[in-house]
Amino acid sequence: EANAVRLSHGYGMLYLPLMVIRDQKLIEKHAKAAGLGDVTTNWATLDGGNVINDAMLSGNLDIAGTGAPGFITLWSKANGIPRSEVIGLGALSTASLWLNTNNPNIKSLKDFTPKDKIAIPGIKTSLSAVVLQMAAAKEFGHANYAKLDPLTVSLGHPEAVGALLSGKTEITAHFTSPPFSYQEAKDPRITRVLSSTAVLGNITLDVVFAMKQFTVQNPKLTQAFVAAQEEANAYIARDRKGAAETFLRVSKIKLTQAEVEAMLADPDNQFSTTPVGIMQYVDFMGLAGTIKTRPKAWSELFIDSVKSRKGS
Amino acid sequence: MKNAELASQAGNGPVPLLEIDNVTLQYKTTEHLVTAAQDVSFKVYPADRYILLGPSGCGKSTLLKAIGGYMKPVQGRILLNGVEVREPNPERMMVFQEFDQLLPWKTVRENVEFALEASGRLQGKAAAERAAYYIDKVGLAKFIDSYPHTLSGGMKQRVSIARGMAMEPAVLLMDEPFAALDALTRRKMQDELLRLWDDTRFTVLFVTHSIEEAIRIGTRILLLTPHPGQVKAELNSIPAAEMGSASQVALETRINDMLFAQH
Amino acid sequence: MKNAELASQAGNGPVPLLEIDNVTLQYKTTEHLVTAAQDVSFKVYPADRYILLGPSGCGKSTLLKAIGGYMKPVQGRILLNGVEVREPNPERMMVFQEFDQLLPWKTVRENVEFALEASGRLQGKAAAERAAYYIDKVGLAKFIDSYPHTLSGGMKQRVSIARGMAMEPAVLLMDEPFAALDALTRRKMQDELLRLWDDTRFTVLFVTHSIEEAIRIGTRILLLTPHPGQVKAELNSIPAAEMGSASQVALETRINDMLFAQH
Amino acid sequence: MSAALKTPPPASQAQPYERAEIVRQPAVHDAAAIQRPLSTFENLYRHGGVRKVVILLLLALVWEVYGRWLDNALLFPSFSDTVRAFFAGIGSGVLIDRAGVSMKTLLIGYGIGIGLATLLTTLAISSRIGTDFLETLTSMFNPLPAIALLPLALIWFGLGNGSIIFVLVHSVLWAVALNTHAGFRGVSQTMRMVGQNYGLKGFKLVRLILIPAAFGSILTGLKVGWAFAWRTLIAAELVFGVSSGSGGLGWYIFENRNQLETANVFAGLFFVILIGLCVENFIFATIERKTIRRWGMQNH
Amino acid sequence: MSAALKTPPPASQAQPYERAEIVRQPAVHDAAAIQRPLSTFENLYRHGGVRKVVILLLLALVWEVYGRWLDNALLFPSFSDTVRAFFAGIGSGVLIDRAGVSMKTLLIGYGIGIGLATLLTTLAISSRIGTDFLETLTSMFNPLPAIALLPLALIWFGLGNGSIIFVLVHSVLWAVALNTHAGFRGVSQTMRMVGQNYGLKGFKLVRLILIPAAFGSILTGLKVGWAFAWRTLIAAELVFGVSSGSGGLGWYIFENRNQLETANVFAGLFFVILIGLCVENFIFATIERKTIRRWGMQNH
Ligand SMILES: Nc1ncnc2c1ncn2[C@@H]1O[C@H](COP(=O)(O)OP(=O)(O)OP(=O)(O)O)[C@@H](O)[C@H]1O
Ligand SMILES: Nc1ncnc2c1ncn2[C@@H]1O[C@H](COP(=O)(O)OP(=O)(O)OP(=O)(O)O)[C@@H](O)[C@H]1O
Ligand SMILES: [Mg+2]
Ligand SMILES: [Mg+2]
Repeated sequence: EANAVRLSHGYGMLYLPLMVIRDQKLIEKHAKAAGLGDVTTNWATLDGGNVINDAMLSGNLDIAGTGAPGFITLWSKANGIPRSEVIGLGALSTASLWLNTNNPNIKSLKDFTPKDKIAIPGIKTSLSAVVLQMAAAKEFGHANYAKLDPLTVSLGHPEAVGALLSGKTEITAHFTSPPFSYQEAKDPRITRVLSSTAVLGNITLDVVFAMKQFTVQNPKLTQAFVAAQEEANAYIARDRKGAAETFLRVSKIKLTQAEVEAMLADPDNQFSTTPVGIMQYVDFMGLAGTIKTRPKAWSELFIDSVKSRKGS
Repeated sequence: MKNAELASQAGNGPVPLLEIDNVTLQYKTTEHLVTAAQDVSFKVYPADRYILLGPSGCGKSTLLKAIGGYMKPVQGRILLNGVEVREPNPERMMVFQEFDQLLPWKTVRENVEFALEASGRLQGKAAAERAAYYIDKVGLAKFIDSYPHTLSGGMKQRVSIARGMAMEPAVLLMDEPFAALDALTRRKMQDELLRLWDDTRFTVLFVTHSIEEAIRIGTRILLLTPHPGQVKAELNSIPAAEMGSASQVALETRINDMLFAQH
Repeated sequence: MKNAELASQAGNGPVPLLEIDNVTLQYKTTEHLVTAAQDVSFKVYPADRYILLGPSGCGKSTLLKAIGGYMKPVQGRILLNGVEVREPNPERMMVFQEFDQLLPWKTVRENVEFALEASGRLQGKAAAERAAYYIDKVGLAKFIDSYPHTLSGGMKQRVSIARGMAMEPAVLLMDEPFAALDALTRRKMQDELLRLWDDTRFTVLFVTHSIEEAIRIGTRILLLTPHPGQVKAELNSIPAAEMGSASQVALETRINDMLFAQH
Repeated sequence: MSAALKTPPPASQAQPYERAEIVRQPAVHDAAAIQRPLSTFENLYRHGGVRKVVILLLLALVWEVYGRWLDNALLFPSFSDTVRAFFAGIGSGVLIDRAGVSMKTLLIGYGIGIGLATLLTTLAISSRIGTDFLETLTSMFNPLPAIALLPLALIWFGLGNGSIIFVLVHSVLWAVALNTHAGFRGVSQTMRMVGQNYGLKGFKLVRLILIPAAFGSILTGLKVGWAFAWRTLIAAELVFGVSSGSGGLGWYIFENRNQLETANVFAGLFFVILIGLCVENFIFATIERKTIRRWGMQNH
Repeated sequence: MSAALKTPPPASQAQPYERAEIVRQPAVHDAAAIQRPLSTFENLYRHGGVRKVVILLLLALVWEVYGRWLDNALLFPSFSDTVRAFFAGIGSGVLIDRAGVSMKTLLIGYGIGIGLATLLTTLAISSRIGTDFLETLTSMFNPLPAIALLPLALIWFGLGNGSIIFVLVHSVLWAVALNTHAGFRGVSQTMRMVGQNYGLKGFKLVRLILIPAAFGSILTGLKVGWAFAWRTLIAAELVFGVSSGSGGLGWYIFENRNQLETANVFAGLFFVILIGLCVENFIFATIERKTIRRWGMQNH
């Protein structure tokens, strides 16, 4: 088995378990325990699902966290191409995406007019885009899942926050994740139109995945990673203060300890390896035509050790 | 005051068209300061065919450029009709010494026409006719639609001459215009210039390095010392009728001696 | 076979250094095909001072460029020592007609030194000494460290002459090298060229448009017709001792007549 | 040439060979009829189009072989896959539409960029302070990535075309201005004096003398600007694009990338390449042939 | 000049004024001592540095005023905020570190790009097929955004510096090659013939004749390439991420962007601007002064 493993995590709160793993060198610890000797880890910080896909497919990355819809798309595309097949190692995190607005007239999705613009960070297969479509499907009926698409514009989170708070641009709403959602909510002029958990429940937003080849060739290492993630999740649940410190240290984000702890205290933010609601995405994306190959059950997407969980 | 001045001069003879008054010309390069002409004074009267003669590098081209308005003297003044020369003007048309003075993106015809049109002298058909006339005069009718880069050195110079003459300016400044021409062509060009002068009596300042040409073309000849150029003498030339006679030989010898004597 | 050929020629006299054999030269432009020289044949023998004389645009420069190896004839052959000329070579050093033949990024001294060093003739100190010697000969010692753009037209030409002479090539190709020079400087340059020839007896091909210069400098004179250039005559010049005598005047008149007659 | 070197150095007192004079009566015949014959290969080789097609075929072959060898279609499809996706895109009309949208935006941005560059360089060439101004602006703004302009673009133009054009102008302006200004400065003093002699000044001098005289540099600037405009457009459509069906090629590429339709991504890029080749070989090459080449300002 | 126009057209039989001859004994005195005096303003104005500083101050003022008026520090901080953040960043050493990392990567990419451009243009100038090759490659690849290279970059160089340098080379190479090649082609036939006359060929001819003769164009290419290298670097650092704490300025900007530390983002960009100004005014300007200006190949 390999004695080095390359991983990547993204930027926000959703990646906290990976940050804890990195910070506490949990992979090294569990690999040693599994008798793999000294395993080294290389961490990259990658932004954007596309780059993660490319890095994975080009063999530059072994394990990465990414949004569930992006992972499902990749799985579906690569299914049946042996050298490209990917597999999930488990869920990463659950949180609530908030649709914030600076337009006082907007109270629900129905109130959006053609003059409003909703900023989301990506399109089609990005987490926010899919979740927003799913919410629209709930609100307007399945056939109208794309009803809000003409209003959405793709804009990075930071710019969107600036634009929304300034009120000087045509951006009137922003569909975003913590910490950006919290940051906006601090402003009294901002109201929340929608919280994804309220509409869709606590479904998994981000997952961890790897190339199938990797898990086949490195079964012990894979297990070591899963064990590390379990330990990290346990640590976060056990020591909110320590987790918050880790987050601040690794992400270098400029929030106060108290703010991060408050976010962690939010019951919507959960860290578990058990995938929840994967089939909701699959069904939706299948109907929307985003994916052609559909798994019959969520467990098809994940490694054996996760299959026994009570996922959905 | 200006009028008074002019009047007082008028008492002594005709008013000079061009007055070069104690002019010093310098080039500033990154390394040194080169003085090209020093304390040069002379006067050119209307209808003069004024020759600048002097050894290579003595500042003839520089003087001509200053008169054209392309360069400011560091000392002294250049007056045209009593007014200081400040910038170039089509009334002081220049035939440069360089081969690259034709616009490469225009044919021979267009080069001459463009000069006439851009300077506002003539437009359209009138410009075209005048251009064709002078191009024919310099023997390039066959090459009228050629681009400059397809011409020989002498042919390029002839186009410049045609252009200068076609402008029919009040003052024509010519810097060794015939240098690259063979004996025969050169003689034809000289005759053309004299014929044109006979017609319109413009004023011409003419740089040459050929003593014979100076005598043939000029009415008055300015001799300059070697670098930095200073005025050595201002001589009268001989009438056209006396060309080939003993007086031509005498003048030639005299100029020759003056130039040689400086060494 | 080549040897046999040479031997057979040797029976009839010396072997020609350069053979221009029925050469036609053309330029292809986007618009037309210009014939610059047509069916030109002549032979140059070692130590000849061979003059090309002809009206402006008759193809003198083009012929020289073809001999230099810069242009291929569309017909005929140019042989140097019996071998076809295919490319330029420092042994056939060229002094071009253009003013922009000096490398603007090198000073006068560097321009001459670089020619010597790049062509592998001389290196280091030897090159520096030779360069300084010839620059002094053309009267530019004072300007040895100047960049070309700060020189007058005539000064630039003199640098090119110094460079050409400093190379001391087997064949020196000179295209109107003295055109921009005043009478005095020109005379000095001519003398310098003759003195150098006296020392090393190189072969020189010299384009000029001055009949007097042709007689003074040349041992043999090729007369070309106007455009497109064809051979009109190949004349012998007169010995230096006879310059200024009646035979000079006679030859001058004869050449003059031949050139004029073509019109 | 070794032949020349073989010549024995002439003996110091060698005399020129004395020989008889020759006088000829030049025959007049049609020299224009004389042409050097060329072999078939030479003829083919002489034809620029043939040479370029060969190069393109070779490049396509390399792509195909490498793509197949790599066998990683999700990351890097082969040439044939790309071409197939390209024709499918063309067939369905999507690619044409998208390219149309991009082209329109591009031309507007390119045009404005060139206009501003003309203005700035005219100012620059007319006065010293103008030169300093241009130099300072160029050295400051040219290295700035589009991201730096994003906030201002959002405030001034909002999302969509306005901002894209703003960013496009930023990518075209400086490159064109730099080349144009350098070209102007390289125009010989004599040429400038000739223009002044005709009484031309300011913008007229620039238009009638400096622009044609510096046309080679300007054309290079236009080429570089054109290429950078494309690069920027594709990137900018991702950032500023509006997610309705109205996007351009950049949006098409981005959409397909998100859906991992890699062959379509490369089909989009392939279209960009094709447009680049066409513009170079039909537009720029023609301009070059009709101007600087014809004027003898470009050799070879 | 109206004065000239006032001259009455000379009467057709006007005779030149007959006057006495003059013969002088030229005095020799030191003409170099003669200098045209300049006013203080003229003296200040003549100094390029002074003019540029004035322009910079004005630009800073505009930024400050607009920033304050906009009053939207999250989107567009004022000049003073930016400068404060800049000095804080410098003080803490972070900015210097990050700039150091970027600069190193940049110089490597820039160097390789220039090297490849030299190679390609040398090939291009030596043969027709080389010219076609360069033209084809340039028109194909120059318009391609970095995204098109990403898959290949990842396959060949993996995550990190290798790929960034690859993308940098792509942004430098074509612009430099285009300018250099155009410069080479603009070298006069005479200059080329002079080089050939010395027996120079191939790379020697390029190095000793064509490069100096085309130096103006080459310098422009280097300037454009330099600027685009910066743009690309900043963008590429975002895409390729960092494997450890070793990111450059692009990463610094990205991090701070995510943290909504807009002043820091602009401090990073401000550093890019400063570097641009320094490189232009100290490096490129010096090169220009010591080469093309000195050689009379650049006017004004
Ligand atoms: N652009 C320039 N920069 C610096 N010095 C220059 C420049 N042009 C000319 N000079 C210097 O000025 C002096 C006079 O030059 P000018 O061109 O006026 O001479 P000239 O009399 O026309 O000579 P020629 O007969 O050779 O053309 C020379 O010493 C020359 O070196
Ligand atoms: N680059 C070129 N392209 C096309 N035609 C040219 C080119 N150079 C010269 N010609 C033509 O070739 C002919 C001969 O030119 P060449 O330069 O050889 O004349 P020349 O005898 O040297 O004249 P001059 O004494 O005026 O220098 C001319 O008709 C000219 O128009
Ligand atoms: Mg002169
Ligand atoms: Mg010639």
